[in-house]
Amino acid sequence: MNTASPERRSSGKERNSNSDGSLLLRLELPSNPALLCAVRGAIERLTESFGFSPEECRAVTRAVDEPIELIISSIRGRSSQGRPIPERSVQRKAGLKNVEGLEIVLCDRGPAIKPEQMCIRTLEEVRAGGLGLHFIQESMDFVEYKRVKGTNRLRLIKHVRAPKSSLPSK
Amino acid sequence: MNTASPERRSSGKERNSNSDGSLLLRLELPSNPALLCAVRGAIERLTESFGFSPEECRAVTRAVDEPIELIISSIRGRSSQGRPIPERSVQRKAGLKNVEGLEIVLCDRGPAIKPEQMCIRTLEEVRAGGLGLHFIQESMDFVEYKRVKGTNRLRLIKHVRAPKSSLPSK
Amino acid sequence: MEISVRKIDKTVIFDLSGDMDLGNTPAVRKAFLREVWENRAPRVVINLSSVKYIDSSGVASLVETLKASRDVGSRLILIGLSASAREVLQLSRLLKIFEIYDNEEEALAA
Amino acid sequence: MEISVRKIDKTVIFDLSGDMDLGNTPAVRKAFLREVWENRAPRVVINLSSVKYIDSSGVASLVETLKASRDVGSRLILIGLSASAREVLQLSRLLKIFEIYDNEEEALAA
Ligand SMILES: Nc1ncnc2c1ncn2[C@@H]1O[C@H](COP(=O)(O)OP(=O)(O)O)[C@@H](O)[C@H]1O
Ligand SMILES: Nc1ncnc2c1ncn2[C@@H]1O[C@H](COP(=O)(O)OP(=O)(O)O)[C@@H](O)[C@H]1O
Repeated sequence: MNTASPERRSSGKERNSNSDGSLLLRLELPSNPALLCAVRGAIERLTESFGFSPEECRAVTRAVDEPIELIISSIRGRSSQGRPIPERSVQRKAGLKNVEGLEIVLCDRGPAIKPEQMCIRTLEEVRAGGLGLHFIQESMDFVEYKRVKGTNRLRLIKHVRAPKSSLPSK
Repeated sequence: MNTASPERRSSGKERNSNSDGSLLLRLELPSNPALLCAVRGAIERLTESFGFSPEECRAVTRAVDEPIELIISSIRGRSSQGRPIPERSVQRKAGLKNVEGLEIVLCDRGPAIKPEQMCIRTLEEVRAGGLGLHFIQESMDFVEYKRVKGTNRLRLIKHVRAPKSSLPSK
Repeated sequence: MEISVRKIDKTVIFDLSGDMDLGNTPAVRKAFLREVWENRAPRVVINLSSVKYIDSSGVASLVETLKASRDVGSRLILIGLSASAREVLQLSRLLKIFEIYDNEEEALAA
Repeated sequence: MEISVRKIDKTVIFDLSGDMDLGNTPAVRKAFLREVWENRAPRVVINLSSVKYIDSSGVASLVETLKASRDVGSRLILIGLSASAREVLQLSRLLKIFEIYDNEEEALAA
């Protein structure tokens, strides 16, 4: 789930930023779709406070909600695998990167994602499904997927373009 | 921070319920007031999905927000102590209790709360301050404060009165 | 998410409220499809004015309903789209595929 | 939270938007008190119509502003209270202490 833009992928700063101690908020939840609303509520308000425009707030919220739905579906066996898998937790970290954007890391211990599942379908034909990944790519500036020691890690970054108000320092 | 009602306090079911595995959502955040909005956003939406009335949703949100503010203030030394204390994390757990209510446990590693800080002031005189605890008591059905091994634990419970929709089971 | 169904003349109107997401789209989808297949109303209106959020699974259920309604020869109309719902259909390149009106009045007159 | 100040004749109007909580009440309180003390306008209106949430520290800053305005002999009026803001003032038993109107028109006519 890497972006097409290579200069973003090679940015060392971005690659390490989630371990720089700027953790803002950590959310842990079982793979229950009834909790999606709470995650969206948190992201909606957090993005507002970062000075993102209303459109950007909705876009980031969507880009966080959709992969959690994919994770829940894959863990619950609603995905292509078709078999139920024990439920695991989903974590979300949001770190502030030099007050210029929001970084979100989604971790889950569900099955690894196969490369063929990661391709975005063309939107030419009218059909249901295959939209989640597209929403994520369209909404974020940087998207990266990694499997590390049995954990799927999806990193999402959105830059603040015209900061209206910056997050007060601690 | 115990409720005045003894039958609630002596309810063994309620006392143990936060360890019964029904964890819904865990939030961890540094004591930064800029994150209060995200916590409120999560609680607002979560309470909505529990079928609480709009008034109840706002009341629970207030009852979660206010003690986090007290924790942040006390950790940051804005409280009566007047000296800055290293920032610690605040955690929130929300557990579903037999689909009849919402339990929220707030934990922090800030200084212990002194009993004299826990008294609710009379509201007769018009003055600023001393309202946070009052909001919490007014909004929740059960409020309990404990200091366990260097951690402050505040338990809040709100019962669902007229469930409109119940939380879908996993 | 709450769903209710009304009938005005030969038009079936679904009033939805809440968020349309993975937690409830299976139920919503079922309600839509059953109505379309069983009652074959010539016009089906989905009122989204109280829907704050639609995710990709919600979009998918709307697409499936659209296909079913085409199959039985009925018209599917969406009304009351929020900024968020509009964006999601735009992102999915479906904004021009659906028949969309601002409100019920316009949908019934159309 | 964004704060802006307008003047209509001898009335100073604060337009607030966002949430009033611990993160911003120190700044909001300062803005209110400075205006009251320095300019001593005979009437100060706080427009809360775009404020979704007020916490106890927000209530405290409103109470302090009320006291300051009494000290300098000016009238403090709150307008545009949301359900949540009303509940918070009710809970604090302050709903009857403040002069409250629905909107700016009523406040200016009062
Ligand atoms: N983080 C993830 N965890 C689990 N599965 C994922 C993840 N990201 C993508 N997938 C997989 O990607 C595939 C495509 O997802 P999506 O674009 O939303 O299509 P659909 O709408 O058909 O679910 C799905 O089969 C899903 O299993
Ligand atoms: N969970 C908590 N953590 C830290 N301090 C607390 C907690 N609960 C209550 N307090 C203390 O209780 C006191 C009263 O709080 P409150 O009713 O909000 O009054 P005020 O509005 O003056 O802060 C404060 O001094 C605060 O330090």
